[in-house]
Amino acid sequence: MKTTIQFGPQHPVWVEPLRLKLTMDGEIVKDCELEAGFCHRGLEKKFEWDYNKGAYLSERICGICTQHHSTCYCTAVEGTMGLEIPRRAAVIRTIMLELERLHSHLLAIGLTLESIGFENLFMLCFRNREIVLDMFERTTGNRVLHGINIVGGVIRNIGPEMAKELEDFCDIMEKRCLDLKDMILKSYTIRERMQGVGVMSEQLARDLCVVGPVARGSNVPYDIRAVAPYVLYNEIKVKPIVETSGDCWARSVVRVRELFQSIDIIRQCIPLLADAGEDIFAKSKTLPEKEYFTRVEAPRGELFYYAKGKKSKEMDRIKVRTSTYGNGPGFVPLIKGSHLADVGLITITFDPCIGCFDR
Amino acid sequence: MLKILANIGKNLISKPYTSNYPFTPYQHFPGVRADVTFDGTKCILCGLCQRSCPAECILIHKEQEQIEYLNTQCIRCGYCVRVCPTNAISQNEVYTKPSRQRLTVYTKVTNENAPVIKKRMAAEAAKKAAAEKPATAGTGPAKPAGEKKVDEKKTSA
Amino acid sequence: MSLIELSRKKSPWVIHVGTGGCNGCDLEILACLTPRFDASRFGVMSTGNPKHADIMLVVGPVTLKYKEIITNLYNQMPDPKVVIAVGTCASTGGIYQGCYGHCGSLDKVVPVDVYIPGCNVRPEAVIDGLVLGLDILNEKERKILEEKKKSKGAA
Amino acid sequence: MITLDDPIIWKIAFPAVMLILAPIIGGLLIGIDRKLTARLQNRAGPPIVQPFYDVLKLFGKEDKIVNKTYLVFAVAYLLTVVLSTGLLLFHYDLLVITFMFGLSFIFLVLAGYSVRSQFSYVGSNRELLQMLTYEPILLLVVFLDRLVTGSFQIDAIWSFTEPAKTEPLLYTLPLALLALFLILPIQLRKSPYDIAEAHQEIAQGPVTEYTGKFLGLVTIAHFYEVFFVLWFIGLYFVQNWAVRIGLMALAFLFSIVIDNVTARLRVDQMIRQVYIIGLLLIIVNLAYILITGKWIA
Repeated sequence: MKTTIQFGPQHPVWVEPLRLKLTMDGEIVKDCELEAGFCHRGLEKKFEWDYNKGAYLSERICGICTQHHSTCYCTAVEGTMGLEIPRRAAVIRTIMLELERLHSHLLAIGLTLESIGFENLFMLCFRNREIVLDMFERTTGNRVLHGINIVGGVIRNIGPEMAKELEDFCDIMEKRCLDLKDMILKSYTIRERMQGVGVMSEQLARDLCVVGPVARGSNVPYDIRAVAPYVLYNEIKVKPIVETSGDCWARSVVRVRELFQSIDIIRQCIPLLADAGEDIFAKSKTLPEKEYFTRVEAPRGELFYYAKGKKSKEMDRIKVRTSTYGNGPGFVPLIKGSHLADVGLITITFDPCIGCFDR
Repeated sequence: MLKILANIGKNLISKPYTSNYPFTPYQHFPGVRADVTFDGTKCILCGLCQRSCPAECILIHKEQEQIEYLNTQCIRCGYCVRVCPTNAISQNEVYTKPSRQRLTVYTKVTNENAPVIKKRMAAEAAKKAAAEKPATAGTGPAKPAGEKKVDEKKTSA
Repeated sequence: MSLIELSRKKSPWVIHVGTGGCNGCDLEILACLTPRFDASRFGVMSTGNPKHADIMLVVGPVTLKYKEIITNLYNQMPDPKVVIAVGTCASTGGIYQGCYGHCGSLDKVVPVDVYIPGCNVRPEAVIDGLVLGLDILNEKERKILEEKKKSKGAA
Repeated sequence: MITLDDPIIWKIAFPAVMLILAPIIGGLLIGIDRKLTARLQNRAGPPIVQPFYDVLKLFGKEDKIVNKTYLVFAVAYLLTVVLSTGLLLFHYDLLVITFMFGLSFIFLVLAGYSVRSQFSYVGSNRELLQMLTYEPILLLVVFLDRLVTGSFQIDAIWSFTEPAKTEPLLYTLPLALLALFLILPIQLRKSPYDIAEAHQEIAQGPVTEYTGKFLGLVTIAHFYEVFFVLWFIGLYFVQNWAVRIGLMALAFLFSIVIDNVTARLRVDQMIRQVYIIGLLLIIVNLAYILITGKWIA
């Protein structure tokens, strides 16, 4: 019996709209067609306004990698006017970036587990995530959309007390993540479901130019933090975490292992706060006029911003290439030939962020 | 598998992590960004916040000397707080409760140092002085006319 | 209050629709269902199925492509139903004012009963909004019954 | 004067009362299940009477009628489940009860096929596969019961071999009971074998299109199912009420804990696991009763 299943745009497994048109043969998917654009708001056009407001708009492209979007945008605009941000601001930005990677990866792992019906660990992931969100609320004043990055620096300082709290947070988080790692890696049913499912070979990964944990799960050591260091990653060396098997399991394990990497980077950043000067904001004397681009390693992979000024407060052009946009074509070949039960799992291990995807 | 078993055992014994929210009051950390309030005694009606707001949720009515703040449209970014030259805008720490209609908050500006108000008061004073000079009967019709003007603007807005 | 009205207040099943926001509010709705703010204390259950749902939580400005789907979902929900606009974007459009890709607020597409302001909304606000929506459920049912009576009387 | 020892009490009055109480007990059990699951996940969870609120609410909702066949199957599903529960309580033929219970699943599957929803189709397909998985095991277990007691009648469980000797089934068929525990998650629709109603994959499976009262009927049928499955397990120790209830509670707790420590498996994995482990258990048990000579032709 051949049937066509419309997977989405409103589907329980995704919180965001995306449509997969699946042609089925029994339980096996014969053909798959990806339809996006349900989230298209036209933000790149909207960016042609006051560059200060743009920082807030760039945050709202995607709520999960807020900090990465706004950092990338601010760095690009700062580049167009040749502005150097104070060191303290750079340290604070790096801490926030890594905190965000923690919360995003916990979310991705949790949703992956939920898509295979493991409610208990899903709840545990979200419980751990609440601790990160609390930390965000203390440091930035909001749980998800932080709004501390502006062109020229940040608006909230991390004082010595907060630094102490961050250290405590790192200890608690590491212990909790270790527990989580044990539970995930040693569970029989999770391995049964994920190993050997949705295998993306290294060649395919290179051909499709996938980025982020998806590429690293397929043995492509591509991490912008190591390849083209930005803010503080010149000093803090990052070694890309790579898994070789390329299946759903590998992609999830990369995320689990990156949790510890992020905690480690935060730990390295905290002492740097004490040495950095008190300035967190540098006022620019010029207006954006040149062209500039930046790349940032978002939780989902490479994030690219191109900015062009026209010697006025308004920007001429901002181009955004998000990580999910690079990964999007990747899941279509994997879904072909898989079970219907695995469709949700495969897409979720790509950690699709449709808000980024469609902009 | 054993680790998960141990974990669920621990969960069963320990108290639930759930906060008892509607029954216990809302608790927040200091410095949480919620909606903003305007201080009418400090505002000088310069309009910087209106121009800088990314969500276009602040409308300054200079003639009526009041600020219209669309609470439901505000994105709580805090940019207006930063640009305000007189610190008339402050950010609350308690979130706005949900409602069945969209919320709009009007704030009347009473700051006498605001240029617009200064101008008006000067004009009024001049008018008053002008009215008092020729005859005492002239003061009657002058004031209602001014008020009517404001009313017209309100209805049109 | 009859038993059915009581149970209607005690068991709201929600459908969560993300239309085109930044999914910050989506995350907070998920946070509502998970241990910290466990909304299942009030009987809230997330169904991905409009036919089983009482309350529709809509997140984000309604994009042009999604407009039709929202109306479809709304029509598929059995009465009494409540629509909650979660967050600034769904209520008014928020920061996306004037973008060409969306049709502004949710109330241009389907009637909205509760507005939850906030960008992004706090989970506490979502819980408050749900509690507010529960009263409306019974109100709406009474209205529907009255209309039915009227139409019967007229016939 | 009717005393407590009167057979009328135990043959007619008690089963009748239990049949009326069955949905209430089943609903409460599901409520306890939801509360306990929530606690295992470190959250507060809904009140225990939540399933009743849900059902009552569903009866106050509008019915969106897709087609009439679909509705007939919902009623048929409920009736067959009630009938099989009644037959079990009134000590009828075990084989008939098993098939009647299977029939209720068939009605659910037909309901899924009777609407034009892809999710219902897939859900029904999976429901059928699940039936194919657990039904042979269940039938073999019933067959083992027959081998030990000498008759398919439930009354024979009390007094098999000879009237004086009443040995619990548990002593002769421990592995068959384990096999029943293995298919318990399928019947109670719990992880790891809850594939037919995997809402992350196919919405609610066969019941996707039901609304209002008819979803309420399906839910009530599920209450009966829970009661039926646990009562069936209780047959393995009928001699002592305390042990019998303990056995049911054990099965119930087992299903909850397993639900919380496993992910959902795929259809092919489920069939492989259940067949291999279930058949192995049954064969070993069969060998045991054959060797010890505890069987009656």
